Amino acid sequence: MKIFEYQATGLFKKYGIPVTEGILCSSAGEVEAKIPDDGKSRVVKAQVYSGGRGKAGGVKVVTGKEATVEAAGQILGMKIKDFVVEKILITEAVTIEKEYYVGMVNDRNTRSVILMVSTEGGVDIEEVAALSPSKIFRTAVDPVVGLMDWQARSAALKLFSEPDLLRQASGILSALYRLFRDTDSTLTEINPLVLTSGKKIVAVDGKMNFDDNALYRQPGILAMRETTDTEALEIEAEGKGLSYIKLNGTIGCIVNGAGLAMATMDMIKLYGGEPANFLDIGGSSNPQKVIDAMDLLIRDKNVKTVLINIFGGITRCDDVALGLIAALKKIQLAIPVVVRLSGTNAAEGLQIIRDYGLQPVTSMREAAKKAIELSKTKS
Amino acid sequence: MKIFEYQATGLFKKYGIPVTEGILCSSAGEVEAKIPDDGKSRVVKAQVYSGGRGKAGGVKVVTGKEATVEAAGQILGMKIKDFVVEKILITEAVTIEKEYYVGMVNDRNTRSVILMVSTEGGVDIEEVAALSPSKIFRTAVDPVVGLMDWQARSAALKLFSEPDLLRQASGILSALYRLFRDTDSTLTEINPLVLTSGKKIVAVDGKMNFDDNALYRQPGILAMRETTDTEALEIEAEGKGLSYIKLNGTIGCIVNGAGLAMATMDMIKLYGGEPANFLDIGGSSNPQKVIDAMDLLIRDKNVKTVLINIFGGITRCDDVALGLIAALKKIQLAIPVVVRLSGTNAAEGLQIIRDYGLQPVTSMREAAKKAIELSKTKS
Amino acid sequence: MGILINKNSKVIVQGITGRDGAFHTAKMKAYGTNITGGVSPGKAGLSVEGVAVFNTVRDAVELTGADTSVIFVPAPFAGDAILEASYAGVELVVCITEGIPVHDMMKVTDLIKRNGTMLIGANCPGLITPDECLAGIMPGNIFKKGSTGVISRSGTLTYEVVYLLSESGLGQSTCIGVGGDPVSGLYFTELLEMFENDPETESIVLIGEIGGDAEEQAAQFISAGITKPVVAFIAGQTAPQGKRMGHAGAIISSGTGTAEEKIKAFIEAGVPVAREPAEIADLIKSGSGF
Amino acid sequence: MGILINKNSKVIVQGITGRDGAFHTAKMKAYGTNITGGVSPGKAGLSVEGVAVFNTVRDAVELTGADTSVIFVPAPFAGDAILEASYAGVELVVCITEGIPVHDMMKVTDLIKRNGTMLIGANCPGLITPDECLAGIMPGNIFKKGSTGVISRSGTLTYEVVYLLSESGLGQSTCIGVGGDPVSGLYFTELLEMFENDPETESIVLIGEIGGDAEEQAAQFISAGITKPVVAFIAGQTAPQGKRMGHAGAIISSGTGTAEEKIKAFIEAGVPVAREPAEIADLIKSGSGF
Repeated sequence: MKIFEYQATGLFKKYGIPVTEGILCSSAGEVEAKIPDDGKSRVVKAQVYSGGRGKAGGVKVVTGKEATVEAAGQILGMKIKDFVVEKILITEAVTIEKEYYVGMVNDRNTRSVILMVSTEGGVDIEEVAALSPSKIFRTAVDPVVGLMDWQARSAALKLFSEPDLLRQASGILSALYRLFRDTDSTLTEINPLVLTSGKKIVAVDGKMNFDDNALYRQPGILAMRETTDTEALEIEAEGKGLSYIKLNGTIGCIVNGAGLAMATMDMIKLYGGEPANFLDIGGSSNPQKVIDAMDLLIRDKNVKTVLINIFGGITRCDDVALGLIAALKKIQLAIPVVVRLSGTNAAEGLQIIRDYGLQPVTSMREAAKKAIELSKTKS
Repeated sequence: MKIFEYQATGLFKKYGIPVTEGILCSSAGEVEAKIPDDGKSRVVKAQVYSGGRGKAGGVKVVTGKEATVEAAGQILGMKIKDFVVEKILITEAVTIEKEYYVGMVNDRNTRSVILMVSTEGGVDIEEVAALSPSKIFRTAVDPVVGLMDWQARSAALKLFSEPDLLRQASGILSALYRLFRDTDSTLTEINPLVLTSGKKIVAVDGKMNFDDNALYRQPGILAMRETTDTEALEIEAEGKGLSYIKLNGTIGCIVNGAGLAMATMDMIKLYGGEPANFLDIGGSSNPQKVIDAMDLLIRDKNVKTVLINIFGGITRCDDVALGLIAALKKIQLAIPVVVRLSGTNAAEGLQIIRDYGLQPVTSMREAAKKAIELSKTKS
Repeated sequence: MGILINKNSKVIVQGITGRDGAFHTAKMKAYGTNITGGVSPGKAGLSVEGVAVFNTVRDAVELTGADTSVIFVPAPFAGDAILEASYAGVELVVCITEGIPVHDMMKVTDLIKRNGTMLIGANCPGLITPDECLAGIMPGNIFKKGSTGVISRSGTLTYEVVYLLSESGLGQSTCIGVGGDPVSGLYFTELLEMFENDPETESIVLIGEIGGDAEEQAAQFISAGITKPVVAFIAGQTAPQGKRMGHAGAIISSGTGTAEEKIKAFIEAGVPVAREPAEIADLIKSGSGF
Repeated sequence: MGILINKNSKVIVQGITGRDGAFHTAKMKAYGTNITGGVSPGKAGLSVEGVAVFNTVRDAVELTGADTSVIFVPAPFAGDAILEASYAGVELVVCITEGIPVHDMMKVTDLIKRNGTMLIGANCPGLITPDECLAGIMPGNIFKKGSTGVISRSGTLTYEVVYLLSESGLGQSTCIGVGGDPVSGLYFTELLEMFENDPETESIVLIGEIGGDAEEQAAQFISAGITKPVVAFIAGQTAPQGKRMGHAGAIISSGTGTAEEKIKAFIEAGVPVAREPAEIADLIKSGSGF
């Protein structure tokens, strides 16, 4: 799960990390009402999940109320990488002496949290990582011990050398780690962390992702969830025990198992088709799951064919076939369905499908080819 | 630092551990005003730091308001092992099915927290430990990892076997550990932990000690400090950089270093005297410390002689001698002083003392013998 | 023989009184696995599918000599269940549970390492040494004794692959689902090494997917020291960036963890990569000189 | 030679820019200790008492080859300072700081064990191998090179004892103040063993006090395996129960940790116990056949 900048910096503030104070607005009228006419310089920032908003024109530094309202009007409604800007954060403008990068992620290989700091702040950190990796200082945090003070200090020393700045930066890193750990974060970034002309260190932007598996114990984080339309669909699916991700192709897929679902999509692509989605219905033969899955698929008007790919393991193919037919009876599909069954009791399952009047197939390859053919015939 | 039962159970409650609800009173009038006339059974309990209050008559189970007020009157003002009862806690009486013991301490040998549970609750646990140690189940908690859930459950299984009680008890143990850790406790006990006839597990008494070294980061605990007169003196001394403990003898001691101070007391005892106190002035030659120390000592009217025992290490004896004389000049003592100086620059120091008109000695043994002699002459 | 488990393995089930625990206990027993006990706190003395229940893993280990545990405990408690097994001296822990927070797994994998415990999973189908021992939820009937070792990040995709292998006459020495989470127990390199040292294994199938760089590491490891033929398959070539594809670990972050990178790494390491599951058997047969 | 430190020891001072750190750096240097650097974050480049200051222990170790660190950092930060030294590869850490919370020390002693770091203290006067190296705050002038090893929980009482030993002609191989806290680094048994194995040490003085049962353990350990003569002294025979006698660790809890118990344990182990400091030298001379 992701949150917006204004939510991330709100959490920073709660953990004692200095941030630039901001006002959240979702319309030009709101800006008009909330921003005082004091001639001050402010930064107007689009609240979107994707990076690169600066390049896309989603950040403007302005002086005075009039210019603020104008910039707000330009940014609100703007489209940045598929996201429409619905909210803007208007913050005080600080005089920046230097910009830094600070981030934390869970690392698969070391199975620990990696703390990263860099003097190359305010720019795309992935570019820095690719072009000059030595400019990013990395340190692994023992997951049981946590970030020790000397580690925070050692990292801070990569950015600052003056004792007072060192104290400020060490404090920010320790607080950021506590926040990262307490909220089950998977990615937390301050970019840029700024040294102001007043020798204060301030977080000017913030990004946080969280572990979906831990949301059950993070009610405060879950309450921050704001979803785009696409995500709303994924969350709806999740609520029904389905794992669904919409894509742009024409062949809708219903598969049991995530790896098999990916392999099915790949197979469609391999033989010249385009999958319309990823959809894993899990390991049950419950007809309701197939009904729910179909219901999700057909909302996507691009879908021309449905490919159901089931490998019977513990769940036997005959049971799955009965569930499928119950589902197909309930939903009257206007588009063709290709059913592939394999594995435990496949023969019995295939017979049930045939008796229902469909022509099932037994291999993934055959299923993919048939679905592609049908999707082309129909379009 | 110690706290009273009502404070400990207050902390238990804050950590979600079920306790018997109680009302704190410090006069019979307060009891009269606070206890409803509902004919219910209640327990009136003296709030004292020492154990064995039950045997001393400091706990009474009563029914009805009149009996409660009467019991309160009997217990308030009672003396239990040197402590005068100034407060009582009046709690609801619960129907006890069985009593248990639960405790945590920091263990020097394993350098970890030891969790102890026993089915022998409600009695003196030290007696259980001495007579039937196998009845106490002990488990060491890794100080970095903390109490793992399976450890809490394994300990709870030593007391309960039914799933619901197991869940209650595991939860209490986990919460108690968090409390122990969060408050820098050195001893936390629930004795007894009670299984009520309603199958609820409740803490009916509580005891907590805290690490004096950690009070700087435990403002909430420090705010609970309520001191007896003796302790007030010790705390006053602490504030002046002195470590002072009053005893009942006649020879007041002023020593630099805790081990040497104990050895000085032992030496006095060895040669037939009785030390009036433990007093460590630490390693400085600052005359103010000696003045403060003298000031504390002479408040104790039993003191007949003062023995000053200084071993000069880094602090040279001549510096110490100058400090001593500055102090002696400032306080006009009515009782004799024996000064012993040894170690670095002892000769110079002794000369300074002699020039002032005192007859210093160079060995501890000599000092002790002389102080004993003087204390006897005077009395 | 195979690796990790065999006919001498003594297996207990943590969470045996739960629905999944009881169901798969029956399946494992039916397959021939020596299930020596189950664990469910406060339920000692019960019997589930003919298996005695104990209150703690320690009791189960002490009284039955178990060396392997399969965990079916709900996600909020599963990390602790792994720790309980590890501290009770279980040598191999197989955690089926899906949805354990990654912060829990970082701590758990660190702690059990100190005890020398091996972990498979979490969020995995377990493992099987055909005709000897099944420790997990795999459908036993699709497996066939043989000499191909299988390591996979997936569940049903593994069954698909194994089914096709068995159909092609390629039996399996041991088949391990390492799980779909970002932080897991034993992974490609450790298991490749075990298969390399296993006399019964003659070839290895490695089924990877998008997310992380374990496949890249495996490719390097293979070219550095694995002499037995390895065939790889990678799922997720059509997966979009930044989306979690069912498995918590199957996500392309900031353009890394793509199927392309992984395939490239294998090709460069001289490991043939199947374009679809059905090709795997052919590639093994050609590579190992069948 | 002696144990733990000698003329080859390379010592750094953590907290060197503080009042105590600077003062004792001068004293140690004057004694002849090879102080190779000091640590104070953000003060790199400074020089204190002629010693170069570094930002981190790692820098100091890498650039000066230091193997020993003496810590003068305030109590709230001292635990972390020990960890910093340990993770930077310092072999012997001597923590002078008084007042570190016991919960911190439990964690610290556990963590540094994993790195193989030895710790003396906290809340201790440090240690000295006379005429070779002083790592701590002991007054160097009262020590004399010789063959008696001294281990003590106390500060000035140790000086008193050492002064009397030196006066009696009994020099010291190494003298260690293990500190007055309940949870500390190296303690009696470990140090007794080191002295047993040190060819330069011919007899050992052990100065205990009330609180805990380290003396009882030491007594057992001596009777089981220490062949060199040991003389003990225990402070606190007149200490009341339940009161912390200056040192955080010097407290009789629930009637255990008394001087009587400890004296009894030594007597039973055949270790003579001096009634007062002045007796120690006599007991050594009689026991070791001087």
